[in-house]
Amino acid sequence: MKARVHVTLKSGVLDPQGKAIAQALQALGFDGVKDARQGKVIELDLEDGDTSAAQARVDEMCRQLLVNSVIETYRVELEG
Amino acid sequence: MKARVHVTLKSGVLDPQGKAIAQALQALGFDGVKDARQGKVIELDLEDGDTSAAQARVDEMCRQLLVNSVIETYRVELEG
Amino acid sequence: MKAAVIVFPGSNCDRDVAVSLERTTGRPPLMHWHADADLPEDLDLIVIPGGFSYGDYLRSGAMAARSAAMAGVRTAAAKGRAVLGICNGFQVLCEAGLLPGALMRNRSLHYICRDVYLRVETTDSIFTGHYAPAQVARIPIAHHDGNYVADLATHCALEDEDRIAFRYCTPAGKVTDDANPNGSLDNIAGILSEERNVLGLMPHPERLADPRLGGTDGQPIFASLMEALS
Amino acid sequence: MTAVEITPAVIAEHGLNAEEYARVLEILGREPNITELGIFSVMWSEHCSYKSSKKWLKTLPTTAPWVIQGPGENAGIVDIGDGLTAVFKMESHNHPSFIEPYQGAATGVGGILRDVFTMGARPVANLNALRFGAPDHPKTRHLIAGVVSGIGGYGNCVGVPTVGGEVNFHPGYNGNILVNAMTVGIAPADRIFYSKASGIGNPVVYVGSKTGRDGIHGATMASAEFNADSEEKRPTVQVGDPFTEKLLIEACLELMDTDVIVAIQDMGAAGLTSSSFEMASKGGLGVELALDTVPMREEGMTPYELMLSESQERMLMVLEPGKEPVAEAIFRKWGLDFAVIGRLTDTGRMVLTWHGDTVADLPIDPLAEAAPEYDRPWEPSPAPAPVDPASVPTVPWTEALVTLMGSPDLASRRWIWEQYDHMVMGDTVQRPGGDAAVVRIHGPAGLTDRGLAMTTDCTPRYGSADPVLGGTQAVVEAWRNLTAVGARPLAITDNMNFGNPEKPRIMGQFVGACQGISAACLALDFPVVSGNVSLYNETEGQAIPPTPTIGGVGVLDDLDRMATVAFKAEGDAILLIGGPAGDAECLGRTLYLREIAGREDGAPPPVDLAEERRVGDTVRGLIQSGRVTTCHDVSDGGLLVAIAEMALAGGIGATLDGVTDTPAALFGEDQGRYIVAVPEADAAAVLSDLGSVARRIGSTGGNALTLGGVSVPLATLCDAHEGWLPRLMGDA
Ligand SMILES: Nc1ncnc2c1ncn2[C@@H]1O[C@H](COP(=O)(O)OP(=O)(O)O)[C@@H](O)[C@H]1O
Ligand SMILES: [Mg+2]
Repeated sequence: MKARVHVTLKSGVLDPQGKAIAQALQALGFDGVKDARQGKVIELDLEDGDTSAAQARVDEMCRQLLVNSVIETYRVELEG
Repeated sequence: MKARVHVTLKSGVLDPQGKAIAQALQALGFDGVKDARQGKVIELDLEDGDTSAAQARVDEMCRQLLVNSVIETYRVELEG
Repeated sequence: MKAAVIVFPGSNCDRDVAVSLERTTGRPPLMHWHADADLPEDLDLIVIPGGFSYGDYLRSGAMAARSAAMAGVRTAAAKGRAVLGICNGFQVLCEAGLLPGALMRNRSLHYICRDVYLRVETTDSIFTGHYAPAQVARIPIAHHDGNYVADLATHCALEDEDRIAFRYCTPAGKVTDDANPNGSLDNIAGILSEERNVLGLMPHPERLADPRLGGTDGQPIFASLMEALS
Repeated sequence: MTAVEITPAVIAEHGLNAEEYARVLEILGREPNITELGIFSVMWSEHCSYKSSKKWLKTLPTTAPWVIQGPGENAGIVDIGDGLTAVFKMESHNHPSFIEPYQGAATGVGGILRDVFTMGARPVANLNALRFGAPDHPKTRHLIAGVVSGIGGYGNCVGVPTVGGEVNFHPGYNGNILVNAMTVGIAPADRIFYSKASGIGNPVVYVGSKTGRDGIHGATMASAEFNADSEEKRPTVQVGDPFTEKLLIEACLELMDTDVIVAIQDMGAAGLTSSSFEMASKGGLGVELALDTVPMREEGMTPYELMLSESQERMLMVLEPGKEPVAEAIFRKWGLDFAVIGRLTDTGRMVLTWHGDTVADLPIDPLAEAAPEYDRPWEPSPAPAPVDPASVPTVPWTEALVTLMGSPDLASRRWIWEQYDHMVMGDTVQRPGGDAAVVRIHGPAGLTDRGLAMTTDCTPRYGSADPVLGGTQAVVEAWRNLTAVGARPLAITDNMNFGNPEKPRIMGQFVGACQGISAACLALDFPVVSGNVSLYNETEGQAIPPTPTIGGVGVLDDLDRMATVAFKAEGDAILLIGGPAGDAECLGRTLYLREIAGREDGAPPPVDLAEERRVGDTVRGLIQSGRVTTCHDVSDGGLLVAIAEMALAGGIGATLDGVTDTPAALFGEDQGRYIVAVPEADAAAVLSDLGSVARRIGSTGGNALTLGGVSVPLATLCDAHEGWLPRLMGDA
C-alpha cells in the first residue's frame, strides 16, 4: 500500500523558495506567473493492511515526525 | 488558474532524504514502513487563460527551471 | 560547571563547542550519544551542537528532536537545567518544542558562512550576563536554515517577556534589514525559553572564542554560564 | 541470467580497441563473458590505468626526507612533525559536473574525502579549483550556481571546512568545465592504513551505502536485461549522500582505533572492481567475492552492474580473522551497512560467484600488469613571440586598475566561499581570501600552536602559450602562496587536466607540463606525493587550455609567526622583494593584456627557479623571525593589483612613490615577487639586511591608492572587486 503525504506551508507563512521560483520564472520571461509556493510530497511504501488503520497511522507519523505543525499543514492520500 | 507541478526523482536515483525518513520512522516504531521517497510540489498561480496553452507553458517552465531532467521527472496538474 | 554535549549522527560542531567548554571550565565536557536517554542527573549545562543531524534531510533538526537523548534533555530542561542550542541545536530545540517558532530556509536560499554582528538584547539570563546591555558582538553564522519565523502571539510574547537574546545588527548596533543575513522575523538571532534556562541561537559563539581564530566575542556566553552555574 | 554475446560492437562499447581485446583473449585463453569484459574495460580505462600518462608521471620527483607516501596509494603523506602527518590529494570531477553540476561537484568532494580518510586521516580541510567558460556563455551561470552549491552542500554537511581554491573563466572551458577538489587530512604517523591486502583466508568486508545502478559506464548496451522494458535499469547519475559520508568517516576512524583492519580501500571510480583488484594485486593474492551478498539498493541487479557501479559512500576492507564482530558493531552503531562479501585466497585470481555459480574468473596480476601503457606521439608547442610593450595601449592606471579588480579572473570570490562553511572544526586560522589558507593542527592529543597552510594554483593563460612554463609556474605559485603566509612548503598534489592525448599537440602539452612541474619540484624540494589525470576534456574537437592544477601543502611551526595579506596599520613602509632590479617588464599573456588590450598573445613571464627559491626563502625568513606580518605575493594582475588586494583586505590605502607609471611596471606579471609592509621604524633595517633584492615602493595610509598625484578611492575598488560575481549571479 502506498501513502502520499502532501506537506505545504500554512497560508500566511512566507515561503522563500516559492518566492524565488516566482521571481526566477518572471526573470525568464514567463510573465503570467503571479505567485509560486513550494511544498513536498513524501511517498511511503507501507505493508498492506486495513485502509482506515493505515490512515490513522500515517496521521500519527505526520504528527510525530513528517510535519512541523508550527509552519506546515498536510494531506494524506492512500492508494492500493 | 493553478498549476501543480509534481517533481520526483527518477527511479533508480538514490534518494538520501527518502532513505533517512524511512529509517527515522522505523526508529520511532512505525515498523510497517518499507520505503520512503521524497519529492516536491510547486504550485503556480497563473493568470487565467487557455488550458492547453497553459499546459505547454508550464512544460516549458519545467524544462527551463523547475525540473532537473538529469535526475528528476515531473507531472503537471492544472486546475481552475 | 558540569556540561554535556549531545552527539547526533551528523553533528559536526560537537568537538568545536567541547573545545570552548574545556577552555572555560578547565575540563572536557561529557560527550553524550543520541541513542542514550539517560543523562546524568548532576549536569549543569546541556549543549546541542551545530551540524547536520541526520543530514537535516527532512527538516533541519527534525529527526534529532525525536531522539532518545532529547527526551532526556526535555526532562532536564523541565527541572531548570541550562540548555544551549547552537545553530542546528537551535533548530533541534524548536523542533522539539523547547523553544517556540521555526527556522526556515534563508531568504537568499544560499548557505551563508560569515561573521555577523549581534546586538545583545538582554543581559538578564545565565547565558548573557557577561555582555554589556546592547553590546555589539561579532560572531559567525554558518547555516542554510536560519530564517526565524513565529506567529504574532509568539513574537509578542518573546518581546514582552524580554526573551529575545540577540538580534542581527550593523557593526554600529542598528537593527536594519540590510543587517539581517537570513530574513529572520524582527532580525531575531537567538531566543530564550519562558523559564530563561534554554537558549537557542543561530550564530556560533564557539567559533570566535579564541584569539587565534580572530576574535573572542563569543566567549562571554561561556563565561556567563560558568559564573552562573558554578 | 541470459548470456550476452561478445560482439565487436559490445567490445567497442566497452572502449577496448582490437589490440587490447587481443590481449584480453591472450590473458584468459578464452573469450570473456560480459562481466569479465566489463572488468577489463574499467581496469584498462584511461581513468584507472593511466595508460597515456603513466610514462610521464613516472618522471615526476616524488621523494624528500619528509615524504612518507608518494603517488600510488589513495593519497600522499608527508611528515609534519610531533608524530603527525598530512595526508592529501586532489581529484577531478569534470565531466559529471558538466552534466549535473550540483551532484557532480558534490560527489567529487565525497570521493576525495574518502581517499583521505581511507588512509586513517581525519579530513581537516577541502579546497576546490574551478574553471568555467566565458561568464556570458549561456551555461556558465547555471554551472557556477550548481557546482558551488554542490561543493558546499556536501562539505558543509560532512563538517569539513572548505578553506580555499581558485576560479578562472575562459571560453576554452565553455564545453568542458573543470572541477578539481582537494582534501587535506591529519593522521598519526604510527597509525596509517594502506590498501595492500594480506593474510590468506582473511575476510573481505563491504561497508557504507548500498549499491545501486549509479554511473555504470558502457552498461546501457551491455546488460542482457537492458531492453525496452526498463527505463528503470538505465544507469543513473550518482547522487551524493553527505550524511552517510559523515557517518562513514566517524565509523572508519573509530574502527581504525582498534587493531582489526589489515587493509582498506575506498570504492571510487570503477567501484568494487578497482578496489578489490587493487587490494589483491598489491598483496600478490587472490580474492573470492560472493556478489549476491553485496548490499543492494535495487532489485534485479546483475554481477556486471555490481562490479561496475559507482555508487558513492562505500568502502572495502580486509579484516583480521575473527574480528568481524568488532567492526560490525561499530558500523551498526553508526547505522551503516556491513557485509562480509568474500575472502582472500592464494590463487592470484579474482573469482566472483553469484548464488554459488562462478560468474567471473580472472588472473589478477596479468590483468593489472598487462594493462596497456602507451608512449603516445607528442609534439612540443611552438615558442610564442614576446610582446613588444610599445604595441600595448596605455590607459590611465586608475581606469585599468578598476577594470582589472572587477574582471572575471580577479574579482573577489566571496560569493563562493561564503556558501562554504570555512570555519567548522574550529581551527581555521586563515580564512579564504589570502594567499594560502591556514588551519591549526589539531591532533588526537588536542590543539597545538602549529598550522597547515594550503593552496591550489594554476595559470592556464601561461600554459596555453608555453606548457612547460605553465607547469613550472603553477608549482612555483603554489610554493610562493605557502611562503607568503610564512609556511615551509612540503609537497604537492597535482590534477592534470588536458584534452585528447591521442593528438600529438595535446600530448605535447601534457608532456611539457610534466617537464615543467618536475623542474620546479626539483629546484624547490617540493615533491609530488599524489595526483590525478583527467584527459579527453574536449568538445567538438576543441580542447581545454592545458590546466595542470597544483595543490600545495606547507607547515607553520608557530602560528604567532604568520603573515596575512591585509595592511595592518597606517604609515607602514611598503617593500617589494624580488623581481627585476628596475620595474617589471612582462606583459605577455597578462590579465592587463587580455582585459585592457583585448589580446591573449605573447610569451608568458619566465620563471627563474634559483631566484624564486632565494627570494622565497628570504621572505619566509622575515616572517618566521617575526619581522613581517603583512605579505602578499605578486601574481595575476601584477604589482598594483596585489597592493589593491592588500589595501582592500585591511581597509587601509597606500601611496606609491617607488614605481613608474607604465603598464608593464604596474601590471606586468614578472614572477618571483612579494610585497611586504613593515613599521616605518623597521624599514631601514629590513632593507639593509635584504640588500639589492628589495626596495621601498611606498607607504600605507588613507582610504585611496595614490600614485603620481592621482588617486582611486578604496570604495571604488571595493565595489568593482566585490560586486562582479554577485552581479553575474543575479544576487546584487
Ligand atoms: N573556489 C574557491 N573556493 C574557496 N576559496 C576560493 C575559491 N576561489 C578562490 N578562493 C580564495 O580566494 C583567494 C584568492 O584566490 P586567488 O586569486 O586564486 O589567490 P592567489 O592569487 O593567491 O593564488 C584565495 O584565498 C583563495 O583560496
Ligand atoms: Mg597569492
